[in-house]
Amino acid sequence: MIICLTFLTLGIFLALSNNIKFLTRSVSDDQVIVFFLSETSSMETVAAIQKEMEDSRLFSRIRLVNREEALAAFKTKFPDLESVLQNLNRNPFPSSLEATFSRDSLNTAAGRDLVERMRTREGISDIQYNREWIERMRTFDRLIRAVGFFLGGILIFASFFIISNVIKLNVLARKNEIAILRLVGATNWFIRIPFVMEGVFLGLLGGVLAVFLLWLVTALFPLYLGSSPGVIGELIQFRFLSVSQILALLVSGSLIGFLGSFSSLSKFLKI
Amino acid sequence: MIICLTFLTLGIFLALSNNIKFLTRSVSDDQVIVFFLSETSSMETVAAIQKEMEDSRLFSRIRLVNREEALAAFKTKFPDLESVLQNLNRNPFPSSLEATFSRDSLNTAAGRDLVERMRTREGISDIQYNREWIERMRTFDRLIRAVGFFLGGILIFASFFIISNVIKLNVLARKNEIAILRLVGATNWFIRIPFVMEGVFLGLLGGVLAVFLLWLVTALFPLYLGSSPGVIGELIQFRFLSVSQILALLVSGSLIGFLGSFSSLSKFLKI
Amino acid sequence: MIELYHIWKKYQGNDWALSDVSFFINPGEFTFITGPSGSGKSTLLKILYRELLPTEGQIVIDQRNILKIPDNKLYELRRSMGIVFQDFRLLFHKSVFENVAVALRILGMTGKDIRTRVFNALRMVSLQKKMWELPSRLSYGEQQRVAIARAIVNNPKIILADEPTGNLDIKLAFEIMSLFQEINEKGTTVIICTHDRELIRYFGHSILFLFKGRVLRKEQL
Amino acid sequence: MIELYHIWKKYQGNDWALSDVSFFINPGEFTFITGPSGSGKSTLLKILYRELLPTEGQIVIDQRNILKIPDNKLYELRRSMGIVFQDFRLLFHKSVFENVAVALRILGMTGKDIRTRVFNALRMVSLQKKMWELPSRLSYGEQQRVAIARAIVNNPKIILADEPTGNLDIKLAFEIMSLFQEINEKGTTVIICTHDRELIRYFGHSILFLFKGRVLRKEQL
Ligand SMILES: Nc1ncnc2c1ncn2[C@@H]1O[C@H](COP(=O)(O)OP(=O)(O)OP(=O)(O)O)[C@@H](O)[C@H]1O
Ligand SMILES: Nc1ncnc2c1ncn2[C@@H]1O[C@H](COP(=O)(O)OP(=O)(O)OP(=O)(O)O)[C@@H](O)[C@H]1O
Ligand SMILES: [Mg+2]
Ligand SMILES: [Mg+2]
Repeated sequence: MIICLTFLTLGIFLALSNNIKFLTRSVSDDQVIVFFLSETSSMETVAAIQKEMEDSRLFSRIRLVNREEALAAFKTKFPDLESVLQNLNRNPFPSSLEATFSRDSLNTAAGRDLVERMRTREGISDIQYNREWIERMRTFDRLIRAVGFFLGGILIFASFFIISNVIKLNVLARKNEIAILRLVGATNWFIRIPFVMEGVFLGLLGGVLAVFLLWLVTALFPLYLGSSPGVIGELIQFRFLSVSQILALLVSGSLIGFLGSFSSLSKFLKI
Repeated sequence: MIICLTFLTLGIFLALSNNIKFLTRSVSDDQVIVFFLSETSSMETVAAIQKEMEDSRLFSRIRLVNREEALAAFKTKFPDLESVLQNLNRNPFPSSLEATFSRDSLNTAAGRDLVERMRTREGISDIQYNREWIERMRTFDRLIRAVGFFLGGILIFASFFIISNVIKLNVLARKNEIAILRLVGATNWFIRIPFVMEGVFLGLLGGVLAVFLLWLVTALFPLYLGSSPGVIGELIQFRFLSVSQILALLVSGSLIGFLGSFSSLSKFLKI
Repeated sequence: MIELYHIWKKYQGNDWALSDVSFFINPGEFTFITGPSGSGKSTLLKILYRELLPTEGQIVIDQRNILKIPDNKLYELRRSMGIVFQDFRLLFHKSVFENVAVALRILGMTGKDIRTRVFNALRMVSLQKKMWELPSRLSYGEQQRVAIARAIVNNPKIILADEPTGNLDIKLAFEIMSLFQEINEKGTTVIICTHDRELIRYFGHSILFLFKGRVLRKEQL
Repeated sequence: MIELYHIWKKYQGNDWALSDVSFFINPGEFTFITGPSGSGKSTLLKILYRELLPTEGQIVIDQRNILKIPDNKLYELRRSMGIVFQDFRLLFHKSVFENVAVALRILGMTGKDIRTRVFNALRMVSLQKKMWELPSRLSYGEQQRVAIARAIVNNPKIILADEPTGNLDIKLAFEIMSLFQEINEKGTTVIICTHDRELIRYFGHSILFLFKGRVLRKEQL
């Protein structure tokens, strides 16, 4: 029972970290940096800049947005300001290169270097990226990681603790039996094997039960959240574990059972 | 040990829920709705609208933003578009009433009614509020609550389970002793009292340890997060428990110890 | 006065451990119960102090039908008895002193009283030297004597002893038996299960022979 | 050949439980160890099968200094011995059959062999009827006989029995002793701790008297 609980918590942690990972990933996917091009720059300069950016391999997507597109985008984004634009005699928006940072380069030194280099580059009038947003995401990311590590650490610690304790209790409960077997002339392995097998079995059982319960939870969770699609709703939908994670959970269950019983035994049996 | 762990998890859950509550609160504080006033509306109309909104008691703050303020705000918000504005012969921004929803009225029917009523009201040209943002927040809120309840439920369940188990093991380990005491002529209370006292003591000890560890964690956590102030960093800073929560934790520790040992005993001692 | 009427006892799925056992024991009597291994001696004693309920039959002790005592009043019955269990049933985490003292503590007795009485009881079984040892650090015979000391320490009206000298040498056994006899002479009813013929020959006043759960005969010497 | 040289044993903080015990037991001998309660009989046996280490002294069994056997080879020594413990040490969650069979299972023996040998051993102690019971459902004397059956089932070279008849009636005690004698006549060394003078008088070949941890005298009849 306790072991099952352990693996349930482990599984929940895994599933949560899955979701958090997914969430951070999709959030960092949105990290777009806009390089406004000066109006005078020629097509070649633009192509050169684009090439340089592509070569840096820091971006997953680079898109040239010309002046008309920029205007249209502004109009849809701020419909209230359409009257303002109508009063203009010309399109005030410069064309730009919209680049999306690839997943891992978001906060690297190379990324920041490139941005700084670009700032002074000929042909680029301005660089706009949501510094504050990125700052926030970085903090948030850090926080989530911290909470994740923290909870994860506690839970893994708890699992080991509980499992080793269960097996210790088991061994202690059978202390007499073990002593008798030794006095009757059993080898250490004769005594150990049933315990080890029991440990592995219990660990495995705990893992299986945990996976089942997790599956139940993830299946029932959307029902509870109910009718709230929305972007975030979709991002944070409770994802189930992948097959390899399930296997890992089961294997680690057996492994923890094995190691736990083994360490308890080696502590108790002395040899 | 196990009991301490239990209360530690309980304490962590409490602290987390504290923080989550605080976070949702501060997020909903930001829910601002902007009523753009038509240019032709007189001061009286504006005053009437403002009064009506105040009377509804749905908003915690209502502020009149005149055209110049709106322009200035726009300029600071979108410095890149200053050139666009300079090309205009007049200030394109209407004056507006910025109202902040009070904490609890955010998603009530009354709130939505008022907004709908205002939409057709004379003197108001347009209403702008971040529908999507509110939608998201609602989903997020729901999600956090769900996770909170879910984790909380599991942990409380786990606590009860572990405690009752510990005491059960304790009682079983002393099964012989209890049987002997009964055979020697002890009353049930003579047998029960040490167990109950032990349960209460253990529960209390667990609570004290948990509070201490939690305090340690909350004291160390900012050090880990390090130098990331930012808005979110400040919002999600790890808050410690309030005094009443600490007391509640300790009292509930003793109580759980008491109830746990009591129920275990009543199961075991039969009378 | 202990009266047994037609006691039958069957453990689940077994033969009768006791069949139709009836006898009376007068107050102040010194009775031996004897019989081969597995004949039901311990079962009979267990029924007397109500660790077990008989399948059939009635037991009256001092005008009181002990089978009708509710579970939460059982302690009254047990307090009137001093019991030496065949497997001793000592508290293994408590010292010898505490093991004997517990019979007084449950009566709510306090510090000094306990000390003198426990000390006296331990002296009677020649164990005063081992007072502060744990039972696990005693020899088997010494453990048995702790059990005896606990049974006599609170001056019970009835003493039930199951094989109290099985692990004692003959000299000590005689000493313990003399002790029981002494206590008996002060008016305590004593019932002892044993298979030691020598002891019975020497101390036996009234002897109950059990065989396969039946009373073979009762001798009054 | 069992040789003890100047064995001293002290439990922490106590008097000497054994002082300067030396003796030899020839292969095939039938030896009684006797002495009052607490004289060190069990301690001596425990040292022989190395549950305890002596404080001083050496023990040689069949040319082998058993104090030098490393812990992970101890099972070899124990397998050559059949031991009846004073407190039986039965596996309380296993049936009587399994309790006896375990002495064979540890040797890696298989199904049918085990069954016949266990059945024979149980018949020798008149317990074949209770083969499938749990020890907790047996009388004390029956448990003792299970312990005896386990000790003899794998035809050990040495049998050590600590008070093996303490809970048996005299008839069964004689039967068990005759059994040990029979086994002894096939060449097994038998060492029995007991305080039962009748048994010693009847079966004693060689007797070791212990008193307060000292060998009082050794008689060879
Ligand atoms: N808990 C039990 N469950 C089932 N059968 C039992 C139980 N206790 C005793 N028996 C059986 O009842 C019979 C009588 O047992 P009891 O313990 O009364 O014998 P005894 O006379 O005390 O023997 P001994 O001298 O060996 O202690 C035996 O056959 C025994 O196997
Ligand atoms: N584990 C122990 N720790 C401390 N002292 C012990 C321990 N076991 C035995 N003793 C002491 O050592 C002495 C000898 O004990 P032992 O068990 O060898 O006696 P014995 O001859 O077997 O007696 P009995 O006939 O009562 O079984 C006793 O005084 C006893 O109190
Ligand atoms: Mg008995
Ligand atoms: Mg002994």
